[in-house]
Amino acid sequence: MTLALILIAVLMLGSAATAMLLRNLIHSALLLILSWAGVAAFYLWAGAEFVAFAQVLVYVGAISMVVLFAVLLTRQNRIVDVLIEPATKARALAGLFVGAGMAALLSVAVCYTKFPALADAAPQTSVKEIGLVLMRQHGGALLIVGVILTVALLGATILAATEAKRQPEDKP
Amino acid sequence: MSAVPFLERAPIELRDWFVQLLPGPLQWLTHHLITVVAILAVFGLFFAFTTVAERKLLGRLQNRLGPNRAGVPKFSILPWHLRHKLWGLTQPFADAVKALTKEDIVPTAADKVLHFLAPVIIVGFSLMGFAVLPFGRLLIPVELDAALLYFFAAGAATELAIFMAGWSSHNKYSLLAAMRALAQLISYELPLILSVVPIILVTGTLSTSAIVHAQGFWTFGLLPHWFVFTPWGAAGFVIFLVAALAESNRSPFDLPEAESELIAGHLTEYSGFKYALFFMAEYFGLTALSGLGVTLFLGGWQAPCAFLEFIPSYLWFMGKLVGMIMFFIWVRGTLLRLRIDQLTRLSWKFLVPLALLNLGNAAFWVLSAHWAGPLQLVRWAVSLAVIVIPFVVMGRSITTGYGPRSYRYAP
Amino acid sequence: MLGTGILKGLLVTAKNFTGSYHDPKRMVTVEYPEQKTVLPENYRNFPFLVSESADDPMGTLRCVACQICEKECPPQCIIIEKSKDKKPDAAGKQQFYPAIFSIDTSVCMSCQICVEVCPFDSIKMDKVFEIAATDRFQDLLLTRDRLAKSNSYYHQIHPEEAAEVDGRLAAERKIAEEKAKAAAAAKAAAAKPAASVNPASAPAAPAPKTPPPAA
Amino acid sequence: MSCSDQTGLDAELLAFGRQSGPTVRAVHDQFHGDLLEVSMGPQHPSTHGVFRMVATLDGEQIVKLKPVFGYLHRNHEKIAENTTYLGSMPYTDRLDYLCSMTTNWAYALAVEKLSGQAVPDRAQYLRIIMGELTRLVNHSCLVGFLFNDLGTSFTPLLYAFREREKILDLFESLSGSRMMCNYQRFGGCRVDPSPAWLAAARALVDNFPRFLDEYERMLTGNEIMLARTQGVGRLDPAHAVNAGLTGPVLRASGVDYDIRKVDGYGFYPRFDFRVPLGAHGDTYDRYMMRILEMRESVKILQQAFKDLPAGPIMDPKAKIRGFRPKPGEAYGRIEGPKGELGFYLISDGSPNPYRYRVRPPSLINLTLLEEMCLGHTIADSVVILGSIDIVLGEVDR
Repeated sequence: MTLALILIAVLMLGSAATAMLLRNLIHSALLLILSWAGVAAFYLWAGAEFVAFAQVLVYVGAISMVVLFAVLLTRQNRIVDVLIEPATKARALAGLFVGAGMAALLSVAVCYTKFPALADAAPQTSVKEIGLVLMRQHGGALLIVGVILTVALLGATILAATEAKRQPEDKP
Repeated sequence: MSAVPFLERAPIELRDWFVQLLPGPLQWLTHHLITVVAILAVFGLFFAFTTVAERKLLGRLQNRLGPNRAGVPKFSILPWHLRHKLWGLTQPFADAVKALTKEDIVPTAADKVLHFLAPVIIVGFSLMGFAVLPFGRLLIPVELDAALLYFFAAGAATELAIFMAGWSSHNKYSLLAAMRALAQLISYELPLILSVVPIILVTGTLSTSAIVHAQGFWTFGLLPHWFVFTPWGAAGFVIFLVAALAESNRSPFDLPEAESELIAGHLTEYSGFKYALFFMAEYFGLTALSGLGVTLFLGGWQAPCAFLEFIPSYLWFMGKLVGMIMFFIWVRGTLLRLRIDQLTRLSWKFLVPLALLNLGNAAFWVLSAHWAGPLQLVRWAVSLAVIVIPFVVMGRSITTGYGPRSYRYAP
Repeated sequence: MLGTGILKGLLVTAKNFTGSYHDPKRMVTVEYPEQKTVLPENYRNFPFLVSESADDPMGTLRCVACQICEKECPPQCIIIEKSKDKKPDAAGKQQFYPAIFSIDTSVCMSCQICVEVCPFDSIKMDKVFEIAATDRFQDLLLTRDRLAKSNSYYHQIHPEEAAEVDGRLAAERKIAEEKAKAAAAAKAAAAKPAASVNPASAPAAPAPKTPPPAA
Repeated sequence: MSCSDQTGLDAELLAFGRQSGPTVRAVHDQFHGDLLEVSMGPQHPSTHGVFRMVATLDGEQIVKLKPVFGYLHRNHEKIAENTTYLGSMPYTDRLDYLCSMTTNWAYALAVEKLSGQAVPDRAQYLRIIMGELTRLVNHSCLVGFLFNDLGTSFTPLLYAFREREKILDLFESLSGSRMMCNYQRFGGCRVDPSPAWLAAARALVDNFPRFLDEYERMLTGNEIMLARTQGVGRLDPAHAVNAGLTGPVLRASGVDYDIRKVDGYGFYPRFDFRVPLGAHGDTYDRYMMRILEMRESVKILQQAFKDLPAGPIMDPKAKIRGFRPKPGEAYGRIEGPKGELGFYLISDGSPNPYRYRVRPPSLINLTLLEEMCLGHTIADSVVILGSIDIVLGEVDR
């Protein structure tokens, strides 16, 4: 089974890396989506079906659309991509320094957290239990997330509506 | 296992007999491989004959015969007269050969990688939807606890593929069509999922086979307990049908490939086998969605009456599936196409509020389950009112300004 | 109520669907190669030349190459060349005949104006519509031998019209004969007094020349 | 639309807005970016023949629309100057190839006015019968094509064609050809219909309303149809009159102008029929005009069959060949299914007309296409074009 684990990890990291390096924005956005699918594969491998399907539904289904629309609408129809200034020595040093700092922070976090001992089998939880736990212990958090989403939705519609008002098209 | 009639057990026993023939490690693999091959074969043929059924049914709707000319190749063993009169049943194979042999043109300015990847993704994901549908009492490919969530997750990537097709064709029409397709799919994902939530609320589980079992009983042996016969179930079924039509880009909502405006929408730059793949994906998506509709609302493989139980369950499932596909074809033969802004307005201003109301209605239905005798009538009445009144009121508000007109004549 | 219009529409198509199985009015397809629709009597496609006898269509053409149809044809698709010598026609009169008479069917729009203007009823409209050709120039330019068809064929495709045309032609021929007999009798009467003056010098009288029928 | 930089673009947009043609809303907004120019046609599945619309789109909405036609120009009027009067008659079938009988009638009317030719009663009645049958053919065709543009998969079109084919079979058994009838002559008609033909025609006309009822039940109340056509392509009566529009498109805007009532040509004053008028002038009204006009035509046909007089169908003095009208000019016009179809002839005494001019209703109804389509989406522009009912043979001549 560890072979499958390594394969998924390689797929995920590979697609994330190439997403960073490619010049074509659309290609890199799609590779980013591929890496999200990798995360979902991890959940499945770990036996958490509910979370894996939620991840695919939310990320590959919806957020990928948001990313692609963002890439499409903000580009000023320039065929050529964003211009990057020549790499001077000072910029390279600064980049190296920030990279090293981030790497140190992450490795510290990974090393010092105490992972619980490997349980003999993946915990078999049914969807009903997840639902009950969500509603009982984390009911508050769920409601807050709901409120945030509705506010975001209303904001988007008001933005779009005002734009339509300024340009009244045909009435039925 | 033996209590179940023979026909019911036949496919399972065949598979088990074949699996235990093989050595140990291979058994798990062949077990699932057989299921996958069975699904591909059955629904591959089902797709082939749906295309013929669609053309023949549309033909009959339009007072003409459908295709009946595709004969059998000369060297076949069929006697002469049979070869001629085949009612067009070999039409799909003729179409398949045509699709395979047609040249596959890729425009030079197109984005080759995405152009090739789009059909692959769309067929892959629309096929994955079949994994959780319970075809028969014992015939369920994968027993998943979160089956419904899996189904909608599998359906989510079709938007991605349509966008890739539209964007990579590097053609004005495809771009417009890709935008339209996305707007349509996203705005109809919500009513589709919201129309399914009351079922989960009532049955308390996401697994499709449990839902079908919940619809298993009959009052006086005649009236089945399918969810479509409850007020909130009927409303949910109507919303589900409308949303399924929109999700699979069919008739009143086939905007992306609106011939009269955008030639073939995001499929303009596809030809040959890739076009056939898109075509196949659309039908697989349609079959999967109507399979889900049958499972949730029409009692999956349950027989309509108690004494009809002897007929194997998978035949009931297939019958209902064919019935629903015939309904979709019938709607395609009749209705006009909606404009993109009307389409989205219908979804956000009409279907989503109704679906939310239906959710409340299902909650009321569950809470009032224990009411005694005459109160049951009150329960039905209230449940119906909660759906019908807003439907009429909102229906009137959405059609303000439209209506039949009377005409005067010159003096 | 929203949706009633759509339901009514669905009912109409359903009625058409069920009707297509039993109601002939709702199943209009004719499977062409096997079942053929019968063409109405007045149907017209490209013209053809009427000839008196079936066994020698080329020899007994009714057409006298008066070239009226060539002048009147709107797209000018008829090509006629008058013959040098003459040939007796049905009534025994010496008439020209068309040495070359060809119709370019790629230009002809089958408007049957040539039939209307032809004083001799020698060109009529055919009913053959399955005329596929491989070569655009030779095959579509119908020469005289492919155009000539017998009067019996004409009766076969346009029965009423042919009967009416034959009736009219027979009547005309009868009038022509009476006029010819009257003229012959008048000439004979005029010739008798001359004959009594010089019976010996009159050579054997040639066959009486009948005046040409009224144009 | 070259990609100039931001400020250049605004200037260009404003200049663009002030160009000639109806006022274009000055579309100037940071959010809009470039306008997308889409050319629909001439090979486009729904432009009724070789017709091209160059639409400039802002997102889905049309900002500017330029119709381009002329792809089917066959030089009809110049050819007519070199052919005899009778020779041009078969060419008039090819003008509006959906209604050849009415075009023949208009041409025959003009020549009769030029040469003062009389027409016997039976021929006048036959002309009215053929004219109204052609109106049924044309309107049922149009309604079928309109629904095809609206997006149904051919069902209403095939129902309409089922009825149209019955009428075309009648034309074929009478004049010899389904669409290229070449039936009228100067001074009467060419073929006298047999009693069997008249009985068949009467039976067809009597159950034609059943088809209309089926159509109305299926589509007129359809909510999607109402939503797609009501309020779309609104045409203001004053503009329509100024642009010289005629026919159902004009009457849909409420202007009462039907040449059958205005001129009273042929024997129309003897028939009692009504002229329907619309109130909103949008695509739905234009569709209903055709349906109501079909019902009126059925009434006219029933009256015509009832009192069809006996007698000759051709004026005895009419000459087939060597027809030389005296020098002068004449303009004969009729109420064709698409509008006022007129023929203007100048004769100089020779067998060929000196000048031969056709007033094509399709072309003139097309001039206001841009004004109707402004502000609507592409899907609407196709429907509006369909509701105007143009036939490219008549537009390009």
